[in-house]
Formats: sequence, structure tokens, C-alpha cells
Amino acid sequence: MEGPYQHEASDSAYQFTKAAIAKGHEILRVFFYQDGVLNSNKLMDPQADDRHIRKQWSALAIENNIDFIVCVAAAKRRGINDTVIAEGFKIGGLGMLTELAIEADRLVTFRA
Amino acid sequence: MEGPYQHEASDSAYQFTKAAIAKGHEILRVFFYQDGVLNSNKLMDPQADDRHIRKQWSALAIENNIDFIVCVAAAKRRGINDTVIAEGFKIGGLGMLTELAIEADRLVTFRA
Amino acid sequence: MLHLVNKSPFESMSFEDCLKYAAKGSSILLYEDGIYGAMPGSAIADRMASVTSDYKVYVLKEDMMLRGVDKIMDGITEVDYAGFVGLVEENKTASW
Amino acid sequence: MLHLVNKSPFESMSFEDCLKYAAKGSSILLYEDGIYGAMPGSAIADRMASVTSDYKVYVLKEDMMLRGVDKIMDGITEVDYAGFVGLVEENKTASW
Amino acid sequence: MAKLMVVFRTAPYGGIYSFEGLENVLIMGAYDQDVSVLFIDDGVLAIKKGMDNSSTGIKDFSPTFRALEAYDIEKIYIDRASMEVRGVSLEDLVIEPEVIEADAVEKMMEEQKNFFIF
Amino acid sequence: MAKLMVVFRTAPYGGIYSFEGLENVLIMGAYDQDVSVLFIDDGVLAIKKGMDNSSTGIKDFSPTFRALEAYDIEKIYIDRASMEVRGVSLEDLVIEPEVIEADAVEKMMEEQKNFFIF
Repeated sequence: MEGPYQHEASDSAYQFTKAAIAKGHEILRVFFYQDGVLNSNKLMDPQADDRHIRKQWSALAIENNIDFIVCVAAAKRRGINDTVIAEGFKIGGLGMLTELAIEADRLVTFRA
Repeated sequence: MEGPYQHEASDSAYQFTKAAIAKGHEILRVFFYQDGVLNSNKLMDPQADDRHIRKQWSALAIENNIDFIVCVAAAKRRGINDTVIAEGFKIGGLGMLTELAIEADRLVTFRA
Repeated sequence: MLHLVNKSPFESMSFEDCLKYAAKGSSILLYEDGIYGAMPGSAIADRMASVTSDYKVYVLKEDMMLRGVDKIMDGITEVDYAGFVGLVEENKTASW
Repeated sequence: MLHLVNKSPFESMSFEDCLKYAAKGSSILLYEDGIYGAMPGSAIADRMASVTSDYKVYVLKEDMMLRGVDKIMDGITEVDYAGFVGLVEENKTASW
Repeated sequence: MAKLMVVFRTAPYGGIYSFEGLENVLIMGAYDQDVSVLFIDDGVLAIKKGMDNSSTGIKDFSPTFRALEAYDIEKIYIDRASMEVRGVSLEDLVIEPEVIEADAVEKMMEEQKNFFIF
Repeated sequence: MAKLMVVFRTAPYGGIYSFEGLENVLIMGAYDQDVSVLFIDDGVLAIKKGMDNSSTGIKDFSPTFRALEAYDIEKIYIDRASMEVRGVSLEDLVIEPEVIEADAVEKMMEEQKNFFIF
């Protein structure tokens, strides 16, 4: 996944997740890796007339009690750690993506 | 410019700047915008066997006393502010890129 | 199989790459900058017409609206995000 | 003018886009994934041979080494980062 | 006054490039420079009419393009072939750039003090 | 044991995709799954011999690709046409994948529980 604002991937992933929930699907997990980890940064502060991508995600995670995992290796490389990670997101290992691939009926990747 | 680690643009820009200094050129300014602002994050903590892109930049800025400007609007959108910005980098407005375009004999952009 | 293409066909090979591997009869959803491939009257319109005879081609309505693209070629089906989810229900998904 | 191309010509149109606008006789530097365009024996080798007769084509040595590309086509010149700086001294630069 | 140019060559919204390009045009205008704007390749799609962000909330920058003349930015050009390849005509656009041919592009770039491609 | 596959389709180093793909292969191996690896399009360039990062310091992942068999990952495939287009032959590669044709790709994907394209 690519970074929020830089590419549309974060917006598309958010809209898709919201639509899947609206249709009654269970979302096992949203896994953020590569530049996608930047979605979790609580310091994100876009212009007032633009959408706030991080807040959109946090609200979705909390309202629907979904597991949002931020890949630890990708996060460290990009300066994302516990001090800046927002509510609704948890740091986890890449193995949690493999677990998702083992368990999930469907897996959709939003890439640049 | 694209984000460090995600794309090679940050590495290329660093190698080019270093080579230009080695040839005796004066670097008026390095301007970080779009995902390039992520180069300035002092929380960046890559694996031990990989290069540390932010530290490379900080050392280059300090040793050569170069102006490294991080675009404020791009930075805020991506969660980069004074609390996470590393030594050698300063936050500045997009106008400083226009000033560079007005003053510099040569301007090179490293994009994805 | 559902193939997702999100790059402009005028700038990236990902649409053509996808077609090399996609089995005839499978589904292709154009979204993000991929939606430009659905515009009528472009230089790739003939190519797209032949693709629509071999594949089920869909285009994401929300990304068309955002980009001011309101006409699409015959043989391509508009879906919204709910329709996108529906396609994923029915198919494994490859992101190109 | 110096034109910088950093995308693989097998995946992106940026090399061909650049050629549409670049005046004959100007310089093109292939770097990052752009260096793959300099490999001999590829499907675009004939195209590249005709480009080298109209333009001065350079390829960045450091990016070749990183990618394990050690052979380049006749008519293309290898430069290192110091050579890249030299090309920028002599030319305004367009990043595609 | 320096001659500066911003070239748009990527599709809007998939990447942030056209948004950032537009921000740069406005800043250059505020610095009172001799600014040119050029649309080539997928950049011609950045000024399509009828953009509607109501279903995604992604910031729509069409109104800002429409306001360029109000910022005294009047040297606006578009590449004919790039429009034709995409089936786009001047009536489809929110502004009316002057149509140029591809071989004029490098000359325009050379005339600038500096330029940016987005 | 789930059938999982990682597909490499982008050039190395310009983007982080092939590096992340490789990390995923290793993790899947550690979870003791039935892992396949497939190289198509520019992905065939990710396993070229002779990579040398001494002048840039960018992490070279060739040694890890060479070690895949040691991790019991033995189902490794490569698309013939993708090699031909790039003038790459098996002797140019650090590992020796089984050569397949393009029309086998979607079938291989369908057989998996899930797969990733990098």
C-alpha cells in the first residue's frame, strides 16, 4: 500500500472497507504495510477543507471493533512507533498478514 | 518526491547532492515536499543492516551547512511537525521552492 | 478471478500486463486512474472494445465522478463500491 | 536539455513520453529502474538503437551495479553520479 | 521577474502530483513571477469538467484551476496530441488553454529560468 | 496447510515492492504453509545475478533469494515471455525457477487460498 494523500490507495481501501461493513461482511483485519503504515500517524493534520484520512480510519476501527494492524518493520523504517500511533491502530508483525491470508475467505490489496 | 525506502527517489537525491558537493558546487537548498517530507522524521529506525536515510541527510546538512527545507503543508498532511523533525531540517513554506526556482542556476527534481 | 487495475492505460502497462495473464471470461475492474480506459473516443477505444468481448469489464462509479468522466464505452458496466464488494464476494482478487 | 527517465520502459510510458517532447540531439539519462532500457537483447533494443542515433543516451552506473546489469547497448554512455552532476551543469533538466 | 513553468503530466487524484503542481502555480503567482502552465500527457485530464467529489471527499481542485486567470496567470498551454489520444477536446475542460504541438514543448522549457514537471 | 503465493511483478530497488514480497515469502515459510513464488513482468529482474550495492548502500536482497530453498520454499516459477521481453535467461538468475507460460498464471492464482502481487 502507498501513503495517504500521496496516492489514492488509502482512500480506496477506506471506501471499500466501509462498503464491505455496510453489506454485513466481517472484516477480519486491515493490515497496513509499506507506506500504508503512515495512515496511523496521529500527528496527521491536513488542511481544514480536506478529508482527514487518519481520523476516518480511527472512527471506522472503533465503531466496528475491527483489528487494524500496522506492520512493525515497515513502521520503524518510516518513523512510526507507539509515540505517534493513533487510537484504533495496533503495531504487529508481518506474520499477522500471513495469518490473514490463511484465514480470510477474501483478501484485497490496495496498491499504487 | 516520494517517500524514503518506499521509492529510490530519496536515495538518488542524496547521492546526487553528495556528488554535487564533492564537485565543489554550492547547494542553495534541498527542498522536501510531497512524501519527500518523510525523510526528516527523527523517529525513523530502519533495520541495522540497512542504510539510515534520515541520518545520512542530517549529516550532509550539518557538515556542509546546507539549507534543508521541509514543506509545511505537505508535512502537516503527513504527520510531520516540530516534535518529530530531525536536526538539519527546517520547516518552511512552499514559497521557498519558488525562491529556489528564481535564484538557482540549476534545479533537479527526484520524482517517483 | 477479479483483476483490479488502478493505473492510467495511457501511462502504465499494468492493464496490458493483466490481460496477458487473465483467463478469458474473467472480470476486470477499472478503478482510480484505471477508469480512463473506459472513456469512449480515446486512442485505446478499439483495443478496449476487443477486451470487452473477451472479459467482463467493470468501472468504479465513484472514481469516474471524482474525475469528471461521465461517459463510458458500450460493453463496460458501471459499479459503485457496494458493487465492488459484490465482485470480491464472487471472485478471488488480483491487484495489478 | 537533459531528460531524466527513472521508470522501467517495460512498465511505464515515461521513456516514450519523454521522446515525444525531447528535441533531437538533446540528452537522456536513464537512472533507477530506467536503466533497464539500456540492456542489450530486450524487446525494446531495436527501438533504443534508433533512439541512440537521434539523442545522446546515458545510463547511471551506480543504478546498473545495484541491479546486476553489467552490459549495455552500443551507443549508450555509462556515467557515475559525478558524471550525472556534470550533465546537469551543462543542461536544464526535465524529470519525467 | 523570472520565467517559471509548471508542467502537468499525470492524471489527477490517483496521485497527489497535480494538486501539488497547482499549489506551486499559485505560489509562483503570489511571488509575481512570469508563470507559464502546460498540460501534456495525462495532465490534460487534470482540467476535465464535471469533477464531483461528493462520494469520496477527496479534495476537488477544479475551482482553483478555474480561478487561475484571476491570479493573473494567463500563459496556459495544452498539447494537441495528448488531448487527441484521450479523446478530450477543449469543450471538455474547465479552462481554455492555447493548443500547442509536441515539438514546442522542449523550446518552452528551455526558455524558462526553471520549471517543474508534476 | 494453506496454499499461499507471492507474485513478483515489479523491478527491484526503484520501489520497495520486491523487498516486501520477499519478506512475505519468508514469513509464510516460517508459518509452515504451502508457499509458491512466481516471477512475472519486471519481477524477473528481481533475481538477476551480480547485484552490487557497494556504491549506494541500498540493501541488496539477492542473498536472501538464494536462500529460499534452505527455507524449504521450492515451488518457484517464472514466466517465459517476461524473460524473453527483457533479454533475460535462466543463467542470468540467482535461482533456477521452473519456466511456465502466461496462460498458467491465472490457474495458479485460482488454486491458492490467497495470494499477493508485489
